[in-house]
Amino acid sequence: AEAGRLGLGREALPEEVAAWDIDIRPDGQGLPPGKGSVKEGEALFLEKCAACHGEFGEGAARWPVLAGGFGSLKSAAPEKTIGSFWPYASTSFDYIRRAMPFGQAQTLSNDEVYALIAFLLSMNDVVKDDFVLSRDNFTAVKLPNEDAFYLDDRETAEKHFWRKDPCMTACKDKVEITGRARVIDVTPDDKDKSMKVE
Amino acid sequence: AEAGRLGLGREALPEEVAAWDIDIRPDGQGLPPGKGSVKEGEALFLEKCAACHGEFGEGAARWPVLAGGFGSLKSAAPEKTIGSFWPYASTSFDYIRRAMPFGQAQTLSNDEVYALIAFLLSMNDVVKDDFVLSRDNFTAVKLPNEDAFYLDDRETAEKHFWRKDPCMTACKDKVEITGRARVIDVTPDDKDKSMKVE
Amino acid sequence: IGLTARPAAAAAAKPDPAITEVQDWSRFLGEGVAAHPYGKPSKYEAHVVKRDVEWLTAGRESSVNFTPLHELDGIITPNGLCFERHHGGIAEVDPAKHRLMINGLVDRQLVFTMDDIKRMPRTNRIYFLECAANSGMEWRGAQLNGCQFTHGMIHNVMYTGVPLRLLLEEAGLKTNAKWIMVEGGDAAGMNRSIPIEKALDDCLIAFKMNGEALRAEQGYPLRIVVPGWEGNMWVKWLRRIEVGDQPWHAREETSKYTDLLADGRSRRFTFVMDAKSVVTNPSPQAPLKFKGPNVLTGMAWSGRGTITRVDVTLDGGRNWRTARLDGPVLPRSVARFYVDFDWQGEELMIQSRAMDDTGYVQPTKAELRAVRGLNSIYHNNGIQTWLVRANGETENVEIS
Amino acid sequence: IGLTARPAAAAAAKPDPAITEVQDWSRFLGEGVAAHPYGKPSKYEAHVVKRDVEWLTAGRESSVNFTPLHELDGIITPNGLCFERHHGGIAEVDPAKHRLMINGLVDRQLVFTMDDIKRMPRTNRIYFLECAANSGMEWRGAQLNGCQFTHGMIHNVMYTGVPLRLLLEEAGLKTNAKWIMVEGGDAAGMNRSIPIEKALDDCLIAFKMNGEALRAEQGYPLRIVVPGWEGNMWVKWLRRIEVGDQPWHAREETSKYTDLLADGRSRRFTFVMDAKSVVTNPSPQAPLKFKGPNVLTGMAWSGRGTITRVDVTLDGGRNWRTARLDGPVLPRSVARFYVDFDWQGEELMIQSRAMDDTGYVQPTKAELRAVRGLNSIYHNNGIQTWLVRANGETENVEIS
Ligand code: HEC
Ligand code: HEC
Ligand SMILES: [Ca+2]
Ligand SMILES: [Ca+2]
Ligand SMILES: [Ca+2]
Ligand SMILES: [Ca+2]
Ligand SMILES: [Ca+2]
Ligand SMILES: [Ca+2]
Ligand SMILES: [Co+2]
Ligand SMILES: [Co+2]
Repeated sequence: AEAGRLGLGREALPEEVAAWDIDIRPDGQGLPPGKGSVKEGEALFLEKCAACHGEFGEGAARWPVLAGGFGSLKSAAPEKTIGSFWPYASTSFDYIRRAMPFGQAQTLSNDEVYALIAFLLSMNDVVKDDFVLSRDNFTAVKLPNEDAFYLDDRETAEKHFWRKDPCMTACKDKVEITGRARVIDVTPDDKDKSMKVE
Repeated sequence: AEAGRLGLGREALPEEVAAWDIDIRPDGQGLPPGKGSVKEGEALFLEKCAACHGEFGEGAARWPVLAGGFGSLKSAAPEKTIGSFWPYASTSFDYIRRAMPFGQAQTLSNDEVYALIAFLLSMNDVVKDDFVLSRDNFTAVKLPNEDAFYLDDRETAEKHFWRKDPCMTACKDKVEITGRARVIDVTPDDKDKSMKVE
Repeated sequence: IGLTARPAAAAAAKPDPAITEVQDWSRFLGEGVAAHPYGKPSKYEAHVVKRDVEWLTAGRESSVNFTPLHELDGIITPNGLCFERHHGGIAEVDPAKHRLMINGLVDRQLVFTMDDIKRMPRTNRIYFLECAANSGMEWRGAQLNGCQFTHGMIHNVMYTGVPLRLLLEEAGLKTNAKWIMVEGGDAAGMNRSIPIEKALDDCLIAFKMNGEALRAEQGYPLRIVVPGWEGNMWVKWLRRIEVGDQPWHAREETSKYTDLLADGRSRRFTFVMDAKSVVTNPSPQAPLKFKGPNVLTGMAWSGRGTITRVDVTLDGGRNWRTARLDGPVLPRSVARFYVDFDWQGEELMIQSRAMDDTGYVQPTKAELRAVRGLNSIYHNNGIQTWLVRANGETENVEIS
Repeated sequence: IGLTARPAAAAAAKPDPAITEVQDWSRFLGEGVAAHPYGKPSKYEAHVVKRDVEWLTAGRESSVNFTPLHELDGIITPNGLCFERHHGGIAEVDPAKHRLMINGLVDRQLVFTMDDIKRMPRTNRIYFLECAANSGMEWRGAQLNGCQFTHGMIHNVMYTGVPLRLLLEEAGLKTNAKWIMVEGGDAAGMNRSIPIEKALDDCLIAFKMNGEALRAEQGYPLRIVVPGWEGNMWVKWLRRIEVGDQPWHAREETSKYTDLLADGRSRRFTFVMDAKSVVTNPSPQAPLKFKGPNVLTGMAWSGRGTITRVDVTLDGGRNWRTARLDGPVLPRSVARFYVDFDWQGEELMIQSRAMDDTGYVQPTKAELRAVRGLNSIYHNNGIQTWLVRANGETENVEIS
C-alpha cells in the first residue's frame, strides 16, 4: 500500500544489512564464502567448545550433548543431537555463528564455523574425518532425521479434543492415585516458607 | 439475608468495639465523658500544638491555620478555619482525637481533647474565655458557617454540561492565549531532564 | 530542542555503528534468572518516577506525589507508579495483625482477619481512582507545566476484592442503616462517610491490585474501592466500617473535600468524579521532537459511567475530530484515545473533550468557572490546553 | 499444618491486642511521598517472587524462572513477577542505540529507531504469553509440588505496540513473501520463523507492558507479541525482521520446540497454545488452612480464541461443576475463574477443565499421552490434579 505509507524509518545501507543479515536457511541462503576441515574443527572445538560440550560433543556436566544419540528417539531417554535429531545442517551454522561460544557470541570467523560444523558432522558420523565443508558442498549434506518431521497436525490427529457436552456427573466409578510429586521430591523449597506444609 | 451468611468473621467483643469506636458525629454520638476549659486548652495547645499551628492557631510556616479567616470565603484568598468554615464542632473532636498531634496520634486523653477544642473555639470567637466544654454542652455549640453547606447539586446546577452534539467545526473565530504556566514558573524541574525543553 | 525534519525513508549518510558494531549485549551474557526475584524497570527508565511538588504541602507525610502520565500508555497504571496521597505517611501494616471491624447498626458486630476476608467470594474490576484535588492547582489559571502535575493524581488498576455488600450481609444491616463510615488504621485514622446505596452497589474491599497484594502506600493489606467516586473516600489500611443512620461530617468531608463556590456557600458530598480527559502526549514533559507523522494520545474517564467518545482539537477549539478509542473501554475505568496526525511545525493548541454514556460533555474551564468561581479546589474537570510551539516545545496555557 | 475449624462468628476468648493496643502504624508517621519514587511491594510480601529450579539447566543465563501464580489473582500479571526465559542472560539494551531493521523480500529495506516506532499508530491488547515448555516437566508424571513450577511459565499483560502489519507495509512486501524471521539483539541472537498470515493478522511490535516500558528481562526496548502462540516466538530485544519465501528452521524450531512423538517422528511448527487451565488455590504452595467456606480459584487460557467455560471437579473427575468466570474474558488472554465452596476436611481431588470458543475441551493427561507419548516436552496442556488431604496439605498427584 504505497499510498498508505507513513514514511517513517530510513533505507538500510548495504553495509548495515550485511552486518545483521547473519541467518542461514536449509537451501543455503545466507551462507558466507569460506571453508573448514574436520581436523581444523577438532582443534577449534577443543579450544573453544569442549569445556562445555565435551571433547567429542558428548556434553560436559549438564551442558548440551551435540553428538550421538542415534536410535534413542523412541526410548524413554531420547538424546536429541545434530546427528540423531536435527533435520538440517544449516541450523548449526545459523546457531553457532549467532550464539556460540556461549558468552562470546559472534566472535567466530566464517572459516571457523565451517570447520566446527565439519567436526560436529564427523562426530555424528555424517561425514568422514577428512571432510572439508564449504559454501559449495554445504547443501549436499543431509541429516538422517530430516524426514521424521511433519507439520503440526493437531487439528486432525487430536480432533477428538473438540467435543460437545463433556461429562458433568457420575463420569467415573472410582478414582485412584497413580503418581505423586512428593515421592520424587525435586521441588525447590528452601527459600519459600509458605511451601513447607508439613 | 440470614440464610445466605457465610459465617466468616467472629463477634466483636465490647472492649474491642470500645477501643476502635472513636468517631464523633454532629449529634453527639460517640462523645466520651469528660470536660476541659479554654484555659487548660491554651496550656495544652502551647505545649503540643503551637509549634505547628501557631500560638493562636494562626498557623506556623505552611502548617494549617485553625482560627480566624472570618469573612474571607468570597475573597481571592479564602481562609477556611474551624471558625470561618467548618460546619460542626464535632468534626474537631473526631479529627483531633484520631489524628493529632501529628505524629503522636491517639495520645490525648478525652479531657485534653475537650480542653483543646474549648481553646480553639475561643480562638475562633465561638465561646468566651471562661468556657468549659463537656459532653453535656457539646452539641449546643453551633459554628457560624453551618448553614452555608448544601448537598451536591451538580445534576441541576450544571445541567447544561449534559448536551447533545457538541460543536465540531468552525466553533469559534479566533483564539487568544490568556494565561501561561511558564510565567508563574513553579513547576519542579530539577530532577527530570526530560522536562527541560529549552 | 533540536527538531528533526526527516524526509520519508531517507538514506543515512554512513553506516550506523549501532548496527555495524557488535554491541556488548549481543556478545556477552547478561544477568541470569536468579538476579531479580522481583523485577524492576530498566536503568534507562530511571526518569519514569512519581514526583512531588515540595511547595504544595508543609511536610511530606501529609502530601501527594504524581503519576508520570506522559510516560505511560494503555489503561493499566503499573503499581510502582500509582500516585500516592497520605495523611500520616505510609502505614506499614503487618497483615497478621490487621483486623477489619464492622460495628454500629448491624445485627452482629464482627471482626475479620485477612484470612477471613480471603475466604469470601471475590471479584476483579478495573477502576480509576482520581483524587478530587487533581488539577486543583489550576483553578485560577495555568500553573504547572506538565500533565504529571496537572493531572497526575489518577491511576487505573485491576482490583481483586470482596463486594462490600457481602461483608455487610454477614453483619446484617438494621433497617435504619443509611450511611457507613470507613476508617483507616494509619496515623491519620482517615475516615469518610458513604451512603448505604453506594456501599451495597459496587464498592469492593480490595486486597490486590494488578494481580499482586496492594502496595503499602495504596493501603496494604486492605482498602475500600469506591468506583467513580473521589479518591479520598477509598480509605486505605481499612480497619473499620461503622454502620449508621446519618453521615459523620468527618474532617475530610467538611474542612476538606467540600467545594467552596463564588457566593461563599459550599457544596458537600460531591462524591462522583465528572467526565474528564487529558492529552498526555504531546505535553510539557513530552514535547514534539519530529516533524511528520506523530502520535497524540491521552486518557479519558467518567465516574458516572463509561466513556463513549473523545474529541480532540489541534487549533484551540475551532475544529474538532473524534479520537480513536483503543483497548477495553470499561465503566469507571480510564479509556485510552489516539489521534495519529501529521505535524509540519505549525503552532498547535491541543485540547481533548470527553463524553460519557449519561450524555455529559466535559466543560471548558470558563464554563466551569462560570458556575463555581475560582475557590473550589476540588473537582476541576475543565478542558486542558497545551500550546505546541514551532520548535515542538509544549506549554500549559489557557485560551479564550 | 494446624487446621482451624472455626464455628461461624464465634466469640473470641479475650480481647484481641491487635485491636485494643494502639499499633505503631496508627500512632507514628510513616514514610512520606518522596520515599519511593518508584514503588515496591510491602516487606510482608517478600515471599512473593519468581523462583527458578536450579537442577533444570546447566547455568542461569540460559534458564527460566517461574511466576508465583498461587500468590496472584485477577488477570493482570504485575511486571515484577512475569516469568523469565533467556538464552544468553538479560540483555541491557540502550534504547538510544537500539535499531529495528526490516530486510529481505521487501520493496525498501528499512531501519527504525525507537523514536520512529513510537510515531506509528499503536494499540493496546491484553494477551497471555505461555512458554511451550510450561508443564513440560510433568509429561512423565507428577514431578513438582507447586503451580508456580508446574504452570508458572505464563504471564498476562497489557501490551502497547504497533501492529506488525503497519511496519511491513512501510517496507512493502514482495508478492512471494511467505514467512518472516524475527531476531533478537541479545547474546543468543534468538530467532524464529513466523508465517506471513500471522504476521499480518494480530502480531504487535510492543514497547510497553502494563502501561510502562518493557522490562529488560522482557525484551526492553522492543519485543514481538505473537498472540496465542508459543512464548519462544515472542522474540525479545527485537532488532531485525527478515521477510522470506520459506521458513528458516532455526535452532529453536528444530532442535527445540518440535514435539517428539512416541513413534520417533516429530511435529514441527506447533505454534498455537491449546486451551489449558490450572487451579492456583488451593495448590501445594497454598494449602487449605480453614474448614468452612473457601475460595477455589484458577486461570484458563486458549491460544485459539476465547475461554467460554471452565468446569471444576473436587472428586477427581467423578462430578463437575461450572466455575464462575470473572472479570474481562478476552481472546488469547488469561481468564480468571472461581468456585466458592465449603470444606469440612474431606479429601479432595481437584481438577479444572477449560473450553474455548472453537469447541476445544482441555484433555486429561492420559488422553494427551495416548496421542503423543511421553517424550514431547512441549505443549503439555493436560488436566492437572491437586490432592487436598484432611489436614489441608495439597499435593501434585496423578489419578486414574
Ligand atoms: C560456556 C559454555 C559453552 C561453550 C564454551 C560453548 N557452548 Fe554451545 N551451548 C552452551 C549452552 C548453555 C547451550 C544451550 C543454550 C540454550 O539452550 O539457550 C549451547 C548450545 C549449543 C548448540 C545447540 C545444542 C542443541 O541441542 O540445540 C550447539 C550446536 C553448540 N552449543 C555449539 C557450540 C560450539 C560449536 C561451541 C564452540 C565454538 C560452543 N557451543 C561453545 C554452552 C556452551
Ligand atoms: C508536627 C506538626 C503538628 C502538630 C504538633 C499538630 N498538628 Fe494539627 N495538623 C498538622 C498537619 C500537617 C495537619 C494537616 C494534616 C492533613 O491535612 O492531612 C494538621 C491538621 C489539624 C487540624 C485540621 C485543620 C483543617 O483545617 O482541617 C486540626 C483541627 C489540628 N491539626 C489540631 C491540632 C491540635 C489540637 C494539635 C495538638 C494537640 C495539633 N494539631 C498538633 C500538623 C500538626
Ligand atoms: Ca537473511
Ligand atoms: Ca565419527
Ligand atoms: Ca523437598
Ligand atoms: Ca461510632
Ligand atoms: Ca477570642
Ligand atoms: Ca523552573
Ligand atoms: Co467532592
Ligand atoms: Co510448539
